[in-house]
Amino acid sequence: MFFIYLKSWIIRIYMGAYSILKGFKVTFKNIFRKSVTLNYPIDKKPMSSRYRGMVDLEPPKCVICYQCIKICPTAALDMGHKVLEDNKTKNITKFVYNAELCCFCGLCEEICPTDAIYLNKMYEVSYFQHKDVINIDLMSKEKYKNVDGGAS
Amino acid sequence: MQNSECFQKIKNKFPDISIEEQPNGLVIPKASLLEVAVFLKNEISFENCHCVTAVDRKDKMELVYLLYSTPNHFMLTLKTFVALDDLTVETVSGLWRSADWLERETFDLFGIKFLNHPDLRRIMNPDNWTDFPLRKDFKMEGFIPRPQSPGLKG
Amino acid sequence: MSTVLLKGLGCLGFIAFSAMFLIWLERKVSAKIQNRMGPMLTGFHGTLQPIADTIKLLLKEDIVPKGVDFLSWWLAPFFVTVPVVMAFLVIPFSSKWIALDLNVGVLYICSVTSICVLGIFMAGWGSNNKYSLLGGMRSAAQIISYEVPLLLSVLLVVMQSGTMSMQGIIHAQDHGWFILKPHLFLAFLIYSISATAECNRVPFDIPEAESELVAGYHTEYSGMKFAMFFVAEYTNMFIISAIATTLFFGGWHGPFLPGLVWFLLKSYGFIFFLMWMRWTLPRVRMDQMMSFAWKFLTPIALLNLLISGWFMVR
Amino acid sequence: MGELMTINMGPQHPSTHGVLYLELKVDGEIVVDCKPHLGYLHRGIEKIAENRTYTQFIPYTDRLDYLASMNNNLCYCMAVEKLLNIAVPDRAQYLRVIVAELNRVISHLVAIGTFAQDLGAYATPLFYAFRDREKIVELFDSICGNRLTYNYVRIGGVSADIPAGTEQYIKDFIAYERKQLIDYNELLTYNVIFLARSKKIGILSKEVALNYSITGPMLRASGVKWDVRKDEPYGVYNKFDFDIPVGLNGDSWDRFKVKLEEIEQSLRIVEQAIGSIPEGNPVSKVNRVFRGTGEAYVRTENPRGELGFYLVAEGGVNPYRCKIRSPSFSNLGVLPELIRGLNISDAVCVLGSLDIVMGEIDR
Repeated sequence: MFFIYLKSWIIRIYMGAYSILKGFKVTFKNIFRKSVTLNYPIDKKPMSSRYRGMVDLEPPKCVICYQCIKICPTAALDMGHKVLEDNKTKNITKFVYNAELCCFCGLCEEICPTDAIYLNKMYEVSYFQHKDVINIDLMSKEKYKNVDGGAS
Repeated sequence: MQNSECFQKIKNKFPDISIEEQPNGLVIPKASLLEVAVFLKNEISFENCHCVTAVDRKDKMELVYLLYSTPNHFMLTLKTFVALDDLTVETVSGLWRSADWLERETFDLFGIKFLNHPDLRRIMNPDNWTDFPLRKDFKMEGFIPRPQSPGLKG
Repeated sequence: MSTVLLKGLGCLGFIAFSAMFLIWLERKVSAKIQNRMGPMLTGFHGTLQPIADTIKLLLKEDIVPKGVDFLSWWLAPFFVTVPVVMAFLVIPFSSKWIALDLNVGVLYICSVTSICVLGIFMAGWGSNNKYSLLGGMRSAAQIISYEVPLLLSVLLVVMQSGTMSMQGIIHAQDHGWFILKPHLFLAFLIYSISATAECNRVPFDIPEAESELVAGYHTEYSGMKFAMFFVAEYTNMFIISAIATTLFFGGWHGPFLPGLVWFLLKSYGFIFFLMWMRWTLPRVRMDQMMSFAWKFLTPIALLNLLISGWFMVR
Repeated sequence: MGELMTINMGPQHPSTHGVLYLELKVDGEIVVDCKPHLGYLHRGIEKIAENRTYTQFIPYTDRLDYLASMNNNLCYCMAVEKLLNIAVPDRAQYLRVIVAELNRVISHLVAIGTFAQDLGAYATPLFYAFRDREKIVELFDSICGNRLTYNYVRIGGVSADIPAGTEQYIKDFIAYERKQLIDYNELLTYNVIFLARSKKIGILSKEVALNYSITGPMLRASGVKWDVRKDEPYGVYNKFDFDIPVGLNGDSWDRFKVKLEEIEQSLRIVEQAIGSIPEGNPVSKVNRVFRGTGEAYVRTENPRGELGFYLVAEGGVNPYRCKIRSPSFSNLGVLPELIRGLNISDAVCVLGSLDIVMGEIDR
């Protein structure tokens, strides 16, 4: 009886030690694997071709259909236009983008009939002041020039 | 199992209750909710209370119970209407423990009081708040942004 | 007088350097095990990272939480750090490099390092934080119960060598390390398990169990006081492995290289093993750990002591 | 029994998986009573749904169970499709199965990693899990353009077809992940400390599980062989061959093991789907504004259990009511029952094995 008990006891110790050693083997094996992370600020990961970054606009392409503003789930876009004298052609007066509300869903890009509005590849975005984030003028050419991180 | 079959079974058991059969569920009067629930759980093996929720129909509140019976592979939508001036209903959390939190949530969002509930407090919103946000008359200015473009109206 | 001062300064300098190196090593080892890179920016492969950390910790505001038991809260970091520094007195870095070769060296080191528990308990009690209190209680229970198998396994070495002086024990291993003898190998296993528990490392890190007690007894500490706990922890680790080297791996014995290099190599090898263990194993539970100490380790250590003692005197 | 001590575990605590706040009454280290407080992440998504069009609401479903956005998208879109009777192209059905199952894999990987973290295995299993997860996240990035909130499944289809080379990438991933699963088993599953910590801890019996309406891996760990994908197949799940892993005791270890085995089954489904995917155009070209009346309840098998959308429509462009039946909400309800009488360490272990995501509990 005692020896059966002793035997099961020894087997338990052996199995426990064996399982722990197996774990050691796995971690030791991984020491020699190539690191999967990047040395971030020096090496940067290229974004995929469909990556959805900040909203961007090419004003000449826009046909002022207001589709993007209607589809935006968070009301992050705002637009204004005026009708010219001939009562046919329209002109954008403002196109303001609120990056704080934006959820980067890409619905505006999808619905745009002329590909005027699109999401660029910027992913390191930071501003010094709150008023700059909520009020980005997409009409201006300098819109993402001063952003920390820079446009790609 | 079908809706109609379930309807027949309840009808046979409780002949004097006015049960209405809709295409996707059964509507029973509020007063007999608990006894029907006991019957459903114990005799037609609806052992799973999947979901409890409410819909604000403006003139009344519609309570929806989604009950599931694993052996029959059937989900029953049980509805009952609560009048706006008497927003109380008997709890089913004694039958299905899962209804406990779901009823608390319904109370939190719609203000329907569940009688004899073991712990009826608000579950998500702060305790000292008095509004019930999912009611249709809830004033939500400032809560949910909407597009403000002046051009949209024109 | 001046030599004593020099020795003391040397020890302190070594402690600071060693703690910094160990922190860097830990970060690098964990990064390698987890397929990461670890610190890379400050200096070559992040070698200056510990210095940057130290500067940050020195400049940090010393936050005193509301309602602390001020005296014990204030003194706790010193009670943790000072015994660890005192233990350096008898560590034999080479045949000549030892501050003081006490004839009760082993006894001294064991008694001094067990003062640490007092500091940890004071930190836990003084912080006015429930997590700290639980951590302090756990720590007291743990360190006191693991002291027993640790001392029993050290006792076997003392019996084998016939002396308590650290240099004497190393000289007893002139013709072969103690770890090569079977009964001392068992003693080494018991020693390393209890030593891991002594310095609160995984799998016995329950006093500071991060996922349960946030940070255990040093939850409320910040700035330099936290740094003292941190340094004490890593220095404790070095002492544990220095003792293991002295008692089981033949101390500074070794061919070709000078004794100091051999001693440090062996110590850091043992530390690497401790780190490797930390990043591999999960944590045990409080009651499991206590029953492991009292129902498993202590009887085995006692049996080992009795049986090999009988063989020695026969 | 001595004097009871109240411990406020959370909302800031390393192992409450988000902003859950547990009010624990402890006697020494034994938990006597537990009271969960929710709502720190309450955003009123159900109210938002009443003020958004059907298409506009899809990005919001990403934010429910943020570790399994694809599955949430899928469930919501299926509910709208059922409500409005919209047909889905065949290729889109297959793509939905592929992305949903891959998302289940990475969601379970996170669950396994965080559970090991809760048991005190410092970060290593978590990092291994994230290393493997990264491969799929990158794949999703190339498919739909984002790494966490995918917004991929659309009403009546998907937003874009998969780019060229994806099939091969997925096949490589399946082969790679099968090798990694052996590593997880060696590192965690049969480790003696891991077993001692999680076996017989937080036992959830079959009856209690059904009464609490527990779903997903937790229910299967308790020994109930129930999976919506198998028992009430939606989409094209009836075309694939897979098993339902079941646990024996319903303890924390079983919940962990069931998840590990489900990864293998999901890989099997993906393998079959990628082999038999039909040609065609999966992108939905239907009108962006939908109108309809009626009500629909659809539930799908999410990584954490059965996610259900109860939609009521009254003819407007917005849903009249949108109730989200989230699996974690029901699964968390059983927590006080499970951890009563256990250690604080075990309470953390049980909480980790429930695998909750606060985003869908608070909504």
